[in-house]
Amino acid sequence: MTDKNRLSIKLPGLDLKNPIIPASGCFGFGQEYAKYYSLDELGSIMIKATTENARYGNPTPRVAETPSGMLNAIGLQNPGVDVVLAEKLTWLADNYPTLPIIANVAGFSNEEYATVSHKVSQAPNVTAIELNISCPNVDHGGNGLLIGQVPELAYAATKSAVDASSVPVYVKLTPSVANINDVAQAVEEAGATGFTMINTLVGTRYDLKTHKPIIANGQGGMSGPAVFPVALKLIRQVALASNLPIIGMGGVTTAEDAIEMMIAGASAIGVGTANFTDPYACPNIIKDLPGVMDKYGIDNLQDFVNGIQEELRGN
Amino acid sequence: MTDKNRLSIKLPGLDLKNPIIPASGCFGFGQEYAKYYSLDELGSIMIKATTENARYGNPTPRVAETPSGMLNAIGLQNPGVDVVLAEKLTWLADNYPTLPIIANVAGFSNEEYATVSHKVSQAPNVTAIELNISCPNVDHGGNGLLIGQVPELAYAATKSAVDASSVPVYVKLTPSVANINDVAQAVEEAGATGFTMINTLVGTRYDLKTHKPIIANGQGGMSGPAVFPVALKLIRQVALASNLPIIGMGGVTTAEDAIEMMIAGASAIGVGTANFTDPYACPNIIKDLPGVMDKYGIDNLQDFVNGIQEELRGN
Amino acid sequence: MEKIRKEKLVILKENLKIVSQEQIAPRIFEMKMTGEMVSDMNVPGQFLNMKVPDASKVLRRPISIAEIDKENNTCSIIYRVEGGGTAILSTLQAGDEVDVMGPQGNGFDISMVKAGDHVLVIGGGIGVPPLYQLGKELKELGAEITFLFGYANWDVIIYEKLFQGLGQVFISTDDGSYGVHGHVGHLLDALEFEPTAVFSCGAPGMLKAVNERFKEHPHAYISLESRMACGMGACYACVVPKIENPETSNLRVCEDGPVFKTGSVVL
Amino acid sequence: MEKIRKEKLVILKENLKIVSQEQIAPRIFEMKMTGEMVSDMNVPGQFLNMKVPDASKVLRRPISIAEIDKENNTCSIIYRVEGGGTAILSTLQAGDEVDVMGPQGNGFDISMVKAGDHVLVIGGGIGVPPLYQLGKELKELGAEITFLFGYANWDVIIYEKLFQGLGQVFISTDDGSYGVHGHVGHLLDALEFEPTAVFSCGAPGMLKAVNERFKEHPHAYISLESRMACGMGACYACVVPKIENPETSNLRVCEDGPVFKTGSVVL
Ligand SMILES: Cc1cc2nc3c(=O)[nH]c(=O)nc-3n(C[C@H](O)[C@H](O)[C@H](O)COP(=O)(O)OP(=O)(O)OC[C@H]3O[C@@H](n4cnc5c(N)ncnc54)[C@H](O)[C@@H]3O)c2cc1C
Ligand SMILES: Cc1cc2nc3c(=O)[nH]c(=O)nc-3n(C[C@H](O)[C@H](O)[C@H](O)COP(=O)(O)OP(=O)(O)OC[C@H]3O[C@@H](n4cnc5c(N)ncnc54)[C@H](O)[C@@H]3O)c2cc1C
Ligand SMILES: Cc1cc2nc3c(=O)[nH]c(=O)nc-3n(C[C@H](O)[C@H](O)[C@H](O)COP(=O)(O)O)c2cc1C
Ligand SMILES: Cc1cc2nc3c(=O)[nH]c(=O)nc-3n(C[C@H](O)[C@H](O)[C@H](O)COP(=O)(O)O)c2cc1C
Ligand code: FES
Ligand code: FES
Repeated sequence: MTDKNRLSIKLPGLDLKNPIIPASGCFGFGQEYAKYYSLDELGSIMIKATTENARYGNPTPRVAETPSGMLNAIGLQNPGVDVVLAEKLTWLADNYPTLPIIANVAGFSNEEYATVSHKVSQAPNVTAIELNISCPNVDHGGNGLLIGQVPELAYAATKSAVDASSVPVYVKLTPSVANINDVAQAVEEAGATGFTMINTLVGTRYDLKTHKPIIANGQGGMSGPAVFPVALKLIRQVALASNLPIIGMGGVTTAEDAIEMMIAGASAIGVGTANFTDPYACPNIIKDLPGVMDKYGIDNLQDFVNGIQEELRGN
Repeated sequence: MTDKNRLSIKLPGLDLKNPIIPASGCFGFGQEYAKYYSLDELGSIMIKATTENARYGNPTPRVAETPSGMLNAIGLQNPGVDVVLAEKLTWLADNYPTLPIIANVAGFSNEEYATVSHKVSQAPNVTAIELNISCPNVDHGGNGLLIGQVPELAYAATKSAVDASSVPVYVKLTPSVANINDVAQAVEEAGATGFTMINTLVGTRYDLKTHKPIIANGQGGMSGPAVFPVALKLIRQVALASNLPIIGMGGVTTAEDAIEMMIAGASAIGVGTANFTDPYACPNIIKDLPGVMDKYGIDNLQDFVNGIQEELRGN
Repeated sequence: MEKIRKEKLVILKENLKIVSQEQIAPRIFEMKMTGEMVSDMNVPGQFLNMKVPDASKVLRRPISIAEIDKENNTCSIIYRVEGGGTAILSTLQAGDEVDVMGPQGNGFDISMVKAGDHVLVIGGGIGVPPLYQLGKELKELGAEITFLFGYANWDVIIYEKLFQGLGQVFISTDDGSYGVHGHVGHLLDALEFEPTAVFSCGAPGMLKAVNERFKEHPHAYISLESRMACGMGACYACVVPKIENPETSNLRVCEDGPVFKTGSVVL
Repeated sequence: MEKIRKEKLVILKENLKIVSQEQIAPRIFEMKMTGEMVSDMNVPGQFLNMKVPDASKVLRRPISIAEIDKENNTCSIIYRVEGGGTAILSTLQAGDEVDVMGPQGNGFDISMVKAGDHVLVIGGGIGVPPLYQLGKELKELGAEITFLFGYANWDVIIYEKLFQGLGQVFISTDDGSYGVHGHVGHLLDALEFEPTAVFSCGAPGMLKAVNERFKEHPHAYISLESRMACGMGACYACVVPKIENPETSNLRVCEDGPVFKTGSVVL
């Protein structure tokens, strides 16, 4: 029960003491949560999306509540990759030198994906990149579609990042497609190391008094427990079609949820919205995992994941 | 407050005393709910999907619960169009002669869509068809995609139904697409009278003990309050692109929800999953509407809907 | 509180008031409720469809009626905490209200039972509760009752004394901690009389065995479980294949069941 | 109950116990709570981020601290039922526990206030609650206080007598049912002294007016509202543009505010 190795998970670039990773955008760059608990309790951190230059983000309100979920349209606010390197990642390296960081890279062109991936992958504590080609809250080239919705665009963006990065690149997939494997396959062909999924669904809410959307941006990305079944479905679908590892996310709130997502095909687990409901969500899940594993006869998480992967992928 | 006209809504083929319509598959053919209240309280009923021949449906379990929602994979169980005509629609006509019925038509080929649409539109109480090209629980031609995900297929199915039907055809759209307006446009070009939306999202849940999906079918359609924001987003998107009327559905549980969906762009409202949580969901919403309208300064629902439509469509 | 009276004056949904709630075994609770609905509970083996007071849970929980007390206008259920819904139900207390649909479904048909008949009642685990009300009514009819109950272990045996007051009780436990070591099939194998009627409720494996053994029996009944959505016949979530044309026709557990004649459905 | 102590021994999340809950005006409730967290409440104008005990609501509700009673180790909030979350909070009763993050944010800076200073406190509607604790502390510092409060109508005026015990209170109501007919701007227009400090909390329109009028004042503060997700600085949901470079830089209401100096942010 107290054997730490029971929870450890190994993925390309990621040597995780446990599979629980705060999801990008829900944990800033870690500093605020470090007031609540030691970040060394975590498997890793997916830091806030980083772009080449600083981004102000969208007008407010940026969030709204939905049944068992929420909407957000933060709009990739971040101080830009140079400040992220100089301040945020340095702070993490100084305070948590052994904690592997997954840098979420966003961009508006293949060049930007390449530049940011290259720069951020130089940070000593960044051991993997999460390539965000699926943020629903920013417009890419004004075509109304996300890069992550079009296999050709997804291929190009991934290729740019993979070529520029010195660490493995996991590509973040959007659920807003007819067939996710079209994009997954393109991303795999472009050299991605793995997938992270799912990014948010898209939804909106209206104010009954003003008739205006509650979110200034008009709509936002939907996350939280409500999307959990959709995440499970898509993770399984990709796991059956590709051999690349998947970091799963979307609505995970409890240790049971994390195990269920591993059954679907995930090797590690991102936790987003749950941090807002309870700032201790991640350490609580980590604390509860051994008991849940005991209940379901899971001795060792890596073995469990390997077993499921073998069944799904027949290898 | 007791003025019934406050709630009435007129749509092609549908003269509704109020906008509340039980959604297809969540209300059978009405008989069971008639034990709970008089179906004449309703605006209309969208009866269970009907195919040419009787369908057994999927193996069980067919449902699972999700956070603020549920999954189903009923698999279009129905007794076939001839029995539906002879027994179900006749029972409705005998007991509720003035209640307009919306017949949900499903099929596996354009011929089947045409045959069923033709036959069912002959029933005196069927005043509109809801063409189900978006059921996630049955495979169409084994291509892994639904008809409703492919504009060309959607066009052909709609055209077949429109040509064969003697009543207006509303086409039911699936949320599982990258850009819903590609399909909406095709459906409009094929002669649809309007849209109903949204059909279910797709999700799954796993049993932690057996590692098997809880639903025998492997996955199911997700509905209930969880999907409400997604429905609002897609309804608004289609309302901005097309002038055809929309019957909105997806997670509506309260009179406030119904008004919010009208703000998004719906002219009438389908209520599905809420019937399971509370068999009186529909009459309760109808009863609560006048009070909610008072609260938000809505005098008359038809005027309210017209006003919003004008704003959205600029006509 | 909404309710509607059909011609037969049946209340289909009501906020019942909880009279008591007690833990009677590990994870197993007995909840006693009162309301007008009790007056419509006239058949053993029907169930209640309980709303979980939690906005994130949209489906109701079907639970069998374990006891009907017309005199005090109460009914009881006995349920095991399995997941989140039953866990929340178990936190309710006397005085709280709970939103209930029911009495739902067709119960056990005991119309053919006469005084002196020797009937067999077979139950397993958390399938035992509805058999208590059944036993009470069978005894009132003057039947001699043999109960065969299979449990996981001694801890989870419920109402043993009460059942002993109704007839002869044989118990098996999977771990041998009480009664015969093994499952209820072992008790069934040792059966030495030809029952005039058979009533059964429990795990799928047990029901299969009972269904097989009493396939041809004119008065043998099994009570099934199934995942439900509407719980009242409208959605076809809960179906079980009919023995005739199992590929093309089925019955709804919630409305056509949960009690079926042996040999009528495919298990 | 989780909590962690920073170097400064701050409790950041705790299940507070409800001491009392009372409706003090139509739809307006006062909830008094106790817990270790109270010992960290040292600045007026901070807020608590309250978990709604409902599984379908994933976001917390930020509510200002209205009163801190160190002696009895209690704190109070005063809130209006707006939607589903506050409606549920209003059903909690003495003895219940409520999951609270806080004390959160930067409160009002009163470090420069000296005895004899004449300070101005401006509040509107449900923005008034945090001004009560502020008023108490200003009075303790020996300041002379003028309160200007704008309300919708007489019904929703809260704590009037209590505020009168702290200083001079002027009230306006939108419908003229009490005090001056009109909004708080009318009271502000009639102001006849030069306040040494200004503190304000209320509706956006009012704050805009205060911000404008006291833009250059060295000790004028406004407390903002914003839709929040994390409520502790990590998600950038709640931002407000900085006055310098409003297109490119912003501040977080939850962590950098909710109290800001006038002239520092774009309203
Ligand atoms: C006709 C009938 C009578 C029943 N009588 C009893 C009884 O007397 N005592 C008792 O303890 N249990 C009984 N059950 C089983 C009981 O309904 C489930 O244990 C309960 O629904 C589980 O809910 P949960 O929230 O704890 O579990 P969860 O797993 O959280 O439930 C999730 C969903 O699955 C459904 N579900 C899970 N397990 C079952 C199951 N075994 N059968 C049907 N639906 C299930 C739930 O209803 C819910 O919709 C009966 C079931 C049926 C169909
Ligand atoms: C720093 C701060 C202090 C506050 N202090 C008080 C106070 O002392 N008394 C009081 O009555 N109210 C106060 N409010 C407003 C209060 O937070 C909202 O009225 C409350 O969150 C509404 O929740 P609901 O569930 O009733 O409404 P719902 O509309 O159901 O809430 C849905 C979502 O919107 C958010 N939301 C809705 N209205 C607001 C709002 N005005 N501000 C921020 N978020 C909102 C909710 O937090 C929730 O996430 C304060 C807000 C902030 C930001
Ligand atoms: C407030 C907020 C901000 C987010 N920002 C980002 C982001 O910057 N980059 C990204 O890839 N995903 C972002 N996401 C998506 C999450 O990382 C995650 O994929 C999604 O929320 C689903 O997980 P959850 O249900 O656990 O929240 C954001 C989500 C939320 C709620
Ligand atoms: C059990 C169940 C069965 C359904 N069957 C059908 C169907 O036969 N035809 C159809 O078009 N939609 C069907 N649907 C989808 C609903 O009509 C509706 O579009 C969807 O559930 C969203 O609405 P809701 O969230 O109010 O349930 C079904 C939904 C459920 C839950
Ligand atoms: S649960 Fe709906 S028909 Fe049985
Ligand atoms: S609410 Fe998250 S930063 Fe303020």
